[in-house]
Amino acid sequence: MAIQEPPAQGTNLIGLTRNDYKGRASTLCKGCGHDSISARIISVAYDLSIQPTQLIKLSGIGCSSKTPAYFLNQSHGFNGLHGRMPSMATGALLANHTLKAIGISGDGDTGSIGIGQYIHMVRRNVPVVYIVENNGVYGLTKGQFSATADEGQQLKYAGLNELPPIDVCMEALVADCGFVARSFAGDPRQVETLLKAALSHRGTAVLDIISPCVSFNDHEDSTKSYAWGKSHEEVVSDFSFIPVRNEITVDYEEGQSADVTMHDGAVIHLKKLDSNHDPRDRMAALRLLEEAKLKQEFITGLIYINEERQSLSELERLPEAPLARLPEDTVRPSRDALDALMKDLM
Amino acid sequence: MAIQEPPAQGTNLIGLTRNDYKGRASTLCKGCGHDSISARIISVAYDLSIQPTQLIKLSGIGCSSKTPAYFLNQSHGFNGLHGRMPSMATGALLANHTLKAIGISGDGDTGSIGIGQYIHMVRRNVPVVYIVENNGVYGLTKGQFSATADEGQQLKYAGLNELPPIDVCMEALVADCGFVARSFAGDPRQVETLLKAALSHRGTAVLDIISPCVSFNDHEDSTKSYAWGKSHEEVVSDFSFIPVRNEITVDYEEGQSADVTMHDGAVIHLKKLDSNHDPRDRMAALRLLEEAKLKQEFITGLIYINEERQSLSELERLPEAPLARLPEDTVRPSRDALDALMKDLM
Amino acid sequence: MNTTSVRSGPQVTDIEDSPSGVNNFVIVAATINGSGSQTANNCLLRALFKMGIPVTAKNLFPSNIQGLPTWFQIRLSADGYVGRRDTCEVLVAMNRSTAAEDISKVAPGGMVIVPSEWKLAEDRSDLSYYSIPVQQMAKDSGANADLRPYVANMAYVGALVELLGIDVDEIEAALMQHFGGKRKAVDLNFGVVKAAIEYTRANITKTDPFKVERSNKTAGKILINGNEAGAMGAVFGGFTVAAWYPITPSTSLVDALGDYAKLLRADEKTGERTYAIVQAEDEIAALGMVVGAGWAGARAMTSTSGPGLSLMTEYAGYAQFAEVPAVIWDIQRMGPSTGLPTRTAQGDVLMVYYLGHGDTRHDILFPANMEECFEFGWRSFDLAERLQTPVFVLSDLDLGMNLWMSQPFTYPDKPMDRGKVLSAEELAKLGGFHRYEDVDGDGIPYRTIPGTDSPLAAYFTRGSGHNAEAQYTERADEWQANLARLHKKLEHARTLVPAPVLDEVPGAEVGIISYGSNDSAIAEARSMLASRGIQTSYLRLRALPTTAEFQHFLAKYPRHYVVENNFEAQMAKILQTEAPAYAAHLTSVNQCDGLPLTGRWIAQSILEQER
Amino acid sequence: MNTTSVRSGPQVTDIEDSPSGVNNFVIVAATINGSGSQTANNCLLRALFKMGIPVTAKNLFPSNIQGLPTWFQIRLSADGYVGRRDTCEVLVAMNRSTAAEDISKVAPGGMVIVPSEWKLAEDRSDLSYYSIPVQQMAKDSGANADLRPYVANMAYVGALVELLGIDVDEIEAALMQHFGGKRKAVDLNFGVVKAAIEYTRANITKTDPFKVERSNKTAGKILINGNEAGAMGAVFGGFTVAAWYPITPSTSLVDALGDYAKLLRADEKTGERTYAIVQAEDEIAALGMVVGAGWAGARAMTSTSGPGLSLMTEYAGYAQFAEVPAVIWDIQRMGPSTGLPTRTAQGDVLMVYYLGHGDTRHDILFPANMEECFEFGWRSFDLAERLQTPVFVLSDLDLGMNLWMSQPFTYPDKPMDRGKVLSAEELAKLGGFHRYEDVDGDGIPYRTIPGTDSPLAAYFTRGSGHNAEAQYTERADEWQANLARLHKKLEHARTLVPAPVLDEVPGAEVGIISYGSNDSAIAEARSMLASRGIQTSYLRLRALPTTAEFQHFLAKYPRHYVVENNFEAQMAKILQTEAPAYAAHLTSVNQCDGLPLTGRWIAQSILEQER
Ligand SMILES: Cc1ncc(C[n+]2csc(CCOP(=O)(O)OP(=O)(O)O)c2C)c(N)n1
Ligand SMILES: Cc1ncc(C[n+]2csc(CCOP(=O)(O)OP(=O)(O)O)c2C)c(N)n1
Ligand code: SF4
Ligand code: SF4
Ligand SMILES: [Mg+2]
Ligand SMILES: [Mg+2]
Repeated sequence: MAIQEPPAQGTNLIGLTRNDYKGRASTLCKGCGHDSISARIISVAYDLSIQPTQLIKLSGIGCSSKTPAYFLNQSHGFNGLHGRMPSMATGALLANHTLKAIGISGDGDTGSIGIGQYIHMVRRNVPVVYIVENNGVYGLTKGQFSATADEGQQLKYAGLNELPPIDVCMEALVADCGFVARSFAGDPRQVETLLKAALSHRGTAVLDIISPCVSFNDHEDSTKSYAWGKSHEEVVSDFSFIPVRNEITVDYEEGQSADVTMHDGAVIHLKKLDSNHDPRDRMAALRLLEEAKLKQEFITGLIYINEERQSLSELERLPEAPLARLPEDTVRPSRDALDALMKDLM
Repeated sequence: MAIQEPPAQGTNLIGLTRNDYKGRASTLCKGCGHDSISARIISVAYDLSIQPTQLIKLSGIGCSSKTPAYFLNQSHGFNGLHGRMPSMATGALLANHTLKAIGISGDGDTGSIGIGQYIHMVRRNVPVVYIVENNGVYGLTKGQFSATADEGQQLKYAGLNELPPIDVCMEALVADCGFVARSFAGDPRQVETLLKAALSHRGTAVLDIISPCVSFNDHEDSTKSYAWGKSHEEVVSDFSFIPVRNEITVDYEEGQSADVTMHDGAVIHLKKLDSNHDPRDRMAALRLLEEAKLKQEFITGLIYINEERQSLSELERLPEAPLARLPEDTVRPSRDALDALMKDLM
Repeated sequence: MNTTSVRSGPQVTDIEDSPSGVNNFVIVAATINGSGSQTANNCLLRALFKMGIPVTAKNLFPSNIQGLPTWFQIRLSADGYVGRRDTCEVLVAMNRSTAAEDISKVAPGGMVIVPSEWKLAEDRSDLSYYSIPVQQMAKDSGANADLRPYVANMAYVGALVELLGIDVDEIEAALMQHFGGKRKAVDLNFGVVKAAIEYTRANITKTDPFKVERSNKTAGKILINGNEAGAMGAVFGGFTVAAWYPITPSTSLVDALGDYAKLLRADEKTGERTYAIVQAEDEIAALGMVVGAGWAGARAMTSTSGPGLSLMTEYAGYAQFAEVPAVIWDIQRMGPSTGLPTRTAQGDVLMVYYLGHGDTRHDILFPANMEECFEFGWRSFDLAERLQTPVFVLSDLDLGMNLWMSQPFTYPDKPMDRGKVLSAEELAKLGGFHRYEDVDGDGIPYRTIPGTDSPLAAYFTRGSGHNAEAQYTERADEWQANLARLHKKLEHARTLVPAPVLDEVPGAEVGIISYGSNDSAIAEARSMLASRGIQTSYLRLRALPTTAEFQHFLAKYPRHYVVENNFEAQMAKILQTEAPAYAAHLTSVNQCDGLPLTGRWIAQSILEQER
Repeated sequence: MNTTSVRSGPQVTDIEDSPSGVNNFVIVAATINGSGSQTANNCLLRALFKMGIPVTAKNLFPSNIQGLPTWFQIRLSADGYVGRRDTCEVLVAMNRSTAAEDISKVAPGGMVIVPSEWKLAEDRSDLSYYSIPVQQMAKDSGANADLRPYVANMAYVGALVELLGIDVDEIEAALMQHFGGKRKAVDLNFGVVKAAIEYTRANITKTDPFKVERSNKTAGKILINGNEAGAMGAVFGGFTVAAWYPITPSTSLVDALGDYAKLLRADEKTGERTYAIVQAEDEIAALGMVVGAGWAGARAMTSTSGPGLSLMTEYAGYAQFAEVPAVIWDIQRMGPSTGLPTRTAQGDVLMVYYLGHGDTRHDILFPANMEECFEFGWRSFDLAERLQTPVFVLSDLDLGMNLWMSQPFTYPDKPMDRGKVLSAEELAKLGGFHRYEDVDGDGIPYRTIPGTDSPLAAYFTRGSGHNAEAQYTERADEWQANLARLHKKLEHARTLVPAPVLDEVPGAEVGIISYGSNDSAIAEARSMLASRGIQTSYLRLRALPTTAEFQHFLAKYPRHYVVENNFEAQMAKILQTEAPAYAAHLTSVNQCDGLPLTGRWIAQSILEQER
């Protein structure tokens, strides 16, 4: 891959070991897709030399939402309420917009109870990498269908799903999300690449990761299952990511490609496997998702990117220093100011 | 228009007068777009000889949501909670799927607080004509921006809106709505035609009606204002509606046209002003809305129609008689049934 | 350490709770969840029940799907006490990560079954250790590799059969029922049971006093959990619409509702159903659907737990004020907040009573056993429609998800009461109606159902100020009149809700007041107290608001103990406001550690006050 | 009829409330909302205030935007009483649809100003009728047609100036202030005032006794409403994040917050702000944002009313349990449900105290006047951060949206208290910390702010069971220990929240207990009672939980009256549980008709009990 490898002696650019990025032991089921995603987050944070104290982990409720306890022990974590993580993420990032933020949600958490907060978070362009660990079921409550479950899917416990799925990528797109990507938990390389790109994005970056539930949703006929994933996955675009602090330019495979410059100057170098897709083309992205839905397929890769929208902290005209750390003399007006107000009211 | 005119003596096919369809006196501001929509509903219900006792009126909270009190006095009305009408509509129509239902909401009620319930109602295909009286502001709370307000819009009270609008038609479309239309409160003919079509639709019919707020949102630079509407409105398709009970086939203007057969056999005969738009083409509908959004335009007419999806009552395999009216011997199992269960548990 | 464990309540020493060796002890199977021990445990329980021995089970499981500690506790009680006991005489230690702590808690003289494969140091000399080659037996069973951990559980069943003297035929019968008669599955599992019996017989010498004997104390009884009982009640109550959102421990109520309804209320051929059950997108929507359905004439219900209840606040207040019938089950779990989703509590009482802003108050039912879960399952609809209001049924995880013995349920003793609903014919006769008028002086107005074929039927429902004609009003007098009528209705409810159950003892000087799942522990506590010379009378509330019986009971005794399973002494607080004159006579006996209260703890707590 | 109207409270006859003719009567301007009468009314009020006459105003407006009845009530009180009075001596009848009822309520001997254009039958001989050609004057003003209804209101201002003897220069000054010195607007309006003065002088003979005289009783005072005062307090409290959702009557608090913050906390040149105010998509999100911001170290707040509060239930419980600071203003309006959005009440007390499922309890502040709205505006942040918990500020529509006289506000008397926050340096020194450990014995743990540059800073926040190290746990002992610590914190809060305000009178035999906006009416009631020989002592609660002073006060008097503006006697219920020994000594004096309580009604109610 096209990023600078961490120094050989087992520490990264800021002197931390891979261990410093670990979390507590997972209590998820063996083989759960969510655990692979945690592993990817650990890897990427290490590789990118992210300062864990300057990152926050946020989640809702669900098996997926438990995972922030299983990575980045040195980062503050907030395991909130079911479906309501987007709002608390919004608040946290208003309080301190200098932090990086990873939000972990499930398909029930985002698509069912949380769809409203999700859409409004995207609309506000809250600077968070928002990962949907999408298995089409409610794992933690034992296997009911979520709103992203395939139409016509049959599960032992839940029966037949007769409702059409909500596509969280499509929802993000129509709510003007500037970074919409999808991947598959069983494809570590792609997940890591997309994660790195997402972490450089200025506003909301949505990463919908198909993450099979081995306990309740791993039937051959579900688009969210491993078996299905491996055989049906259709990689749309692959790309490499070059963080700016890394001055080495690496040779990269030839072929059709498109460059996208990230807000921090980083460049992602797209390699289109499907030469028809340009991730800067909204209409193309809409079409792609719409067609994939009809075919009950999922598209992986960077579906859409647009760096133009201002993030919430920019819209709010926040100062450089985080609001949470402003000193008293900055946030409490003077005695004179109060006196002047009182005069006006007399 | 291509529908049978009610008998001359001032009663319709079921012997009711126009007066029988009226409501109480409106308490909205003079000139409010919402009042025009109420007038259209009264007209259409009269014209279609709808039995008012077999129709229910539902709403959330807002100026718009007050309007069910101002039409169809002989229909039961339910003025619910802010943003939560879709769920109560779902329940009411499960209880009695033989009723027609008109839901009235506002853009704040639907687009802000209610977007989640709205999407899930559409997804379930609850059989309701869902009207969004869309003025881009919160009328009742005095003029804050709603989620459908134009980006860059400036209002005296609310200041500058820097967030992109949520398009309730687009949201309906991606949630698999089978009837998506938009109109303008100041265009009575189109509103009535679309309303008639919507009332024949089997599942959720979304009708987004731009309805200017004369008190808080009638600035020249808002897409939701009268002035703006009249000059910028772009009529995409016009169509006539033929209820099946009307056997007369009326001559209708020549020109490019597309027929859509409604679930009850009624045919709407589309007249495309923009010959590129086929309302049965989802991709075209998506493109239309996407392009309109970029141009800060609104498209009026029938944007999308699809009669294939089963409505919620069909999915739930409900009997012909409404659940609400099933007799005791149908809904309370026998003594023997209980005994048998007890045996199994011993 | 992320270990999940269960500790006993406060250390009590005054009241001893020593079990005898026969039909009177507690078996705890400590396993790992997701490993399939549920089958083994339920078969054990059922076999003991079929042997006529009074049993009760508490399943302590983690809020996770696989890999964390689980304890299944079976209490055998010759005297028929079915409350939790916090001792353990027979431990099946199948979870290595908790074994040390589990063993440390076994009562002196108890027995421990452990897998031979662990090579455990048997360092408590007061216990009998029996080791069984669990994994080897699973391997020998012929099950393929992924099924082995599952059948391994049968090994401890076999060991217990041999060591306690359980009737092996009852185990086979239980397996037959469990697997719906699928012989192959039964054979596989029963094979392991038999192998374990043989192994035990051949290799183990019993050194403990515990055993079981056939009895006749469960004859004619059923074994069921409260969520199933409640669901069955709702089906016999003629529910027509249910909307819900998954949440532990309430999910299984709706699951059972679906099962029973499919069995009894669906047309086998056409698939047509006389009901609809909808999984909503969240609890706001679930209650919204229920309120919409109730308004439109359905018998509509939902079931939820704490977090869901919080989300229902706004619609609950709406329904009470707009007078829409609804039934809301709250299967209480440990809070505040997400709390412990798989632990029990009675922590929602205060909240539910006042659920809603601006002067809202509700009617609540408190089932205490399986029969009442069933009964309130149907009766709640009669009350909700009669009173035109949401009726809450407050159950809890202990009632809802644990298996309890019960008398078979009684068929509803009266036809469905649909309340004051006017038909088109009645409207024609009356010449119209006023939706919110107090015609009968009981505060309950008349309503019509949408779709009623009469131009006089319609009215307008709203959560804002309305007068007797259901018209919007901001007049102070009309507002007050409407609230006063609602208040009268709440008072009238006192005469309609189930009266408390009383057990008054001659010579008693102390009253015990409680509700819900504490009932069984209280029965035991009272006998413990009686044996120390403290006679108690007992009032078990079955509803809020309180009824006249409650006031009478208060007057009879100088001291009352309000027993409950929460931290805030919630019912005691409500009772203080219901009877301020006696507020100072009420002492709270409350605790809240996620586990059902024990008789011993209750007895001990009262004893400390009384001497 | 869809008419909106306001009736007086219960008919009381024992206590007379006869105003004198000078500086001591009530003016009611009955108009139609959306017609711009607010300018006229506020100018009148301000002019009287500037004349040194104690005034207070109650604006009774409908929940609609245009076309419905509105009443603006100005009370002049030489004695300085600022509670509502339910009489009307001077009526400006500008709304034809309510005129008959409005006139019927004028006190005998009162005056009525009506538009000449109505040609009204003057059928009450005990009143003085003055008719003014309001529409003609508006026409003559030269205003263009759509502005005429607006300037027409100035005609009654002019008539009142002449009839009551208001200083016309103060009217002009008030107009100048209102229009920010825009001369053209002032001239247009003032022209009508002058024309009306002239018309009145020329055509009307005054036959009533009411007039005003310059006084010095408002010197140094300010005129403000509680929402502005609270917002100002928050700005001086250093709020950094506010998230909200529009709802009457709380919206204007956030509007004012935006205005003051922009003035005092934004860089004029760069536009950079030391705060963020976000309009959320609903109240769930609003509180979610506040909790997220509070967790991340901001001083975060929201403001809402009943329906919004209901939606905040789940996050409120979370924040209390996970110990996240937050400030939540509840500007109470009439409920249940949507209720009457533009009418006042104190109906959320019980609900807020227990807001959340499963044993949640909160800290609440009750401001009673403008100074306290300001003070609690900043102090609530100190408390929230000190206690690491949500702090609710319960105001109401009467305080929040009506104009009140007040002493100027006092600058915060101490630096901001950010509570127990550990820095990277402190962490290094300590070698780490346990998020939920009770280090100091007050139940309050230490926290760190995300972004703290130390590998020891991180912890994991959750609403599920956690131990002192903030790790997930299902252990009964750890659960109990954590709840016990939270309970200790709630007890500790009793020593930190503002103590009640006491006014004890020698020889008093009766205690009055109240809170919030009732204060002014109680002052008046007490003097009415004193004049009948009933001396009362008064305790005004400023917070929940109660403090030691409350218990002392209870012990001192045999009877206590708990005065409040709700139907359920909510505070009385809470107090009964806070002091069960005195539960029977508390009598509720409560009502709830959407209007602020009057001194007369309170005095009358107590009088009825006391004799
Ligand atoms: C308000 C509320 N309702 C219900 C629940 C119960 N609940 C916990 S997790 C969950 C579903 C989680 O599904 P998903 O987000 O898809 O996560 P997964 O477990 O599949 O990773 C539900 C319904 C809750 N915690 N809170
Ligand atoms: C839970 C809740 N929050 C806030 C409000 C206050 N509120 C009443 S109407 C309204 C906005 C209505 O806007 P919209 O739906 O666009 O209707 P309009 O008045 O513009 O027709 C709000 C926020 C409420 N009634 N309930
Ligand atoms: S239940 Fe499914 S989603 Fe949950 S931990 Fe197990 S495999 Fe993962
Ligand atoms: S405020 Fe606006 S939306 Fe409301 S009634 Fe007036 S014009 Fe209509
Ligand atoms: Mg899931
Ligand atoms: Mg609107």
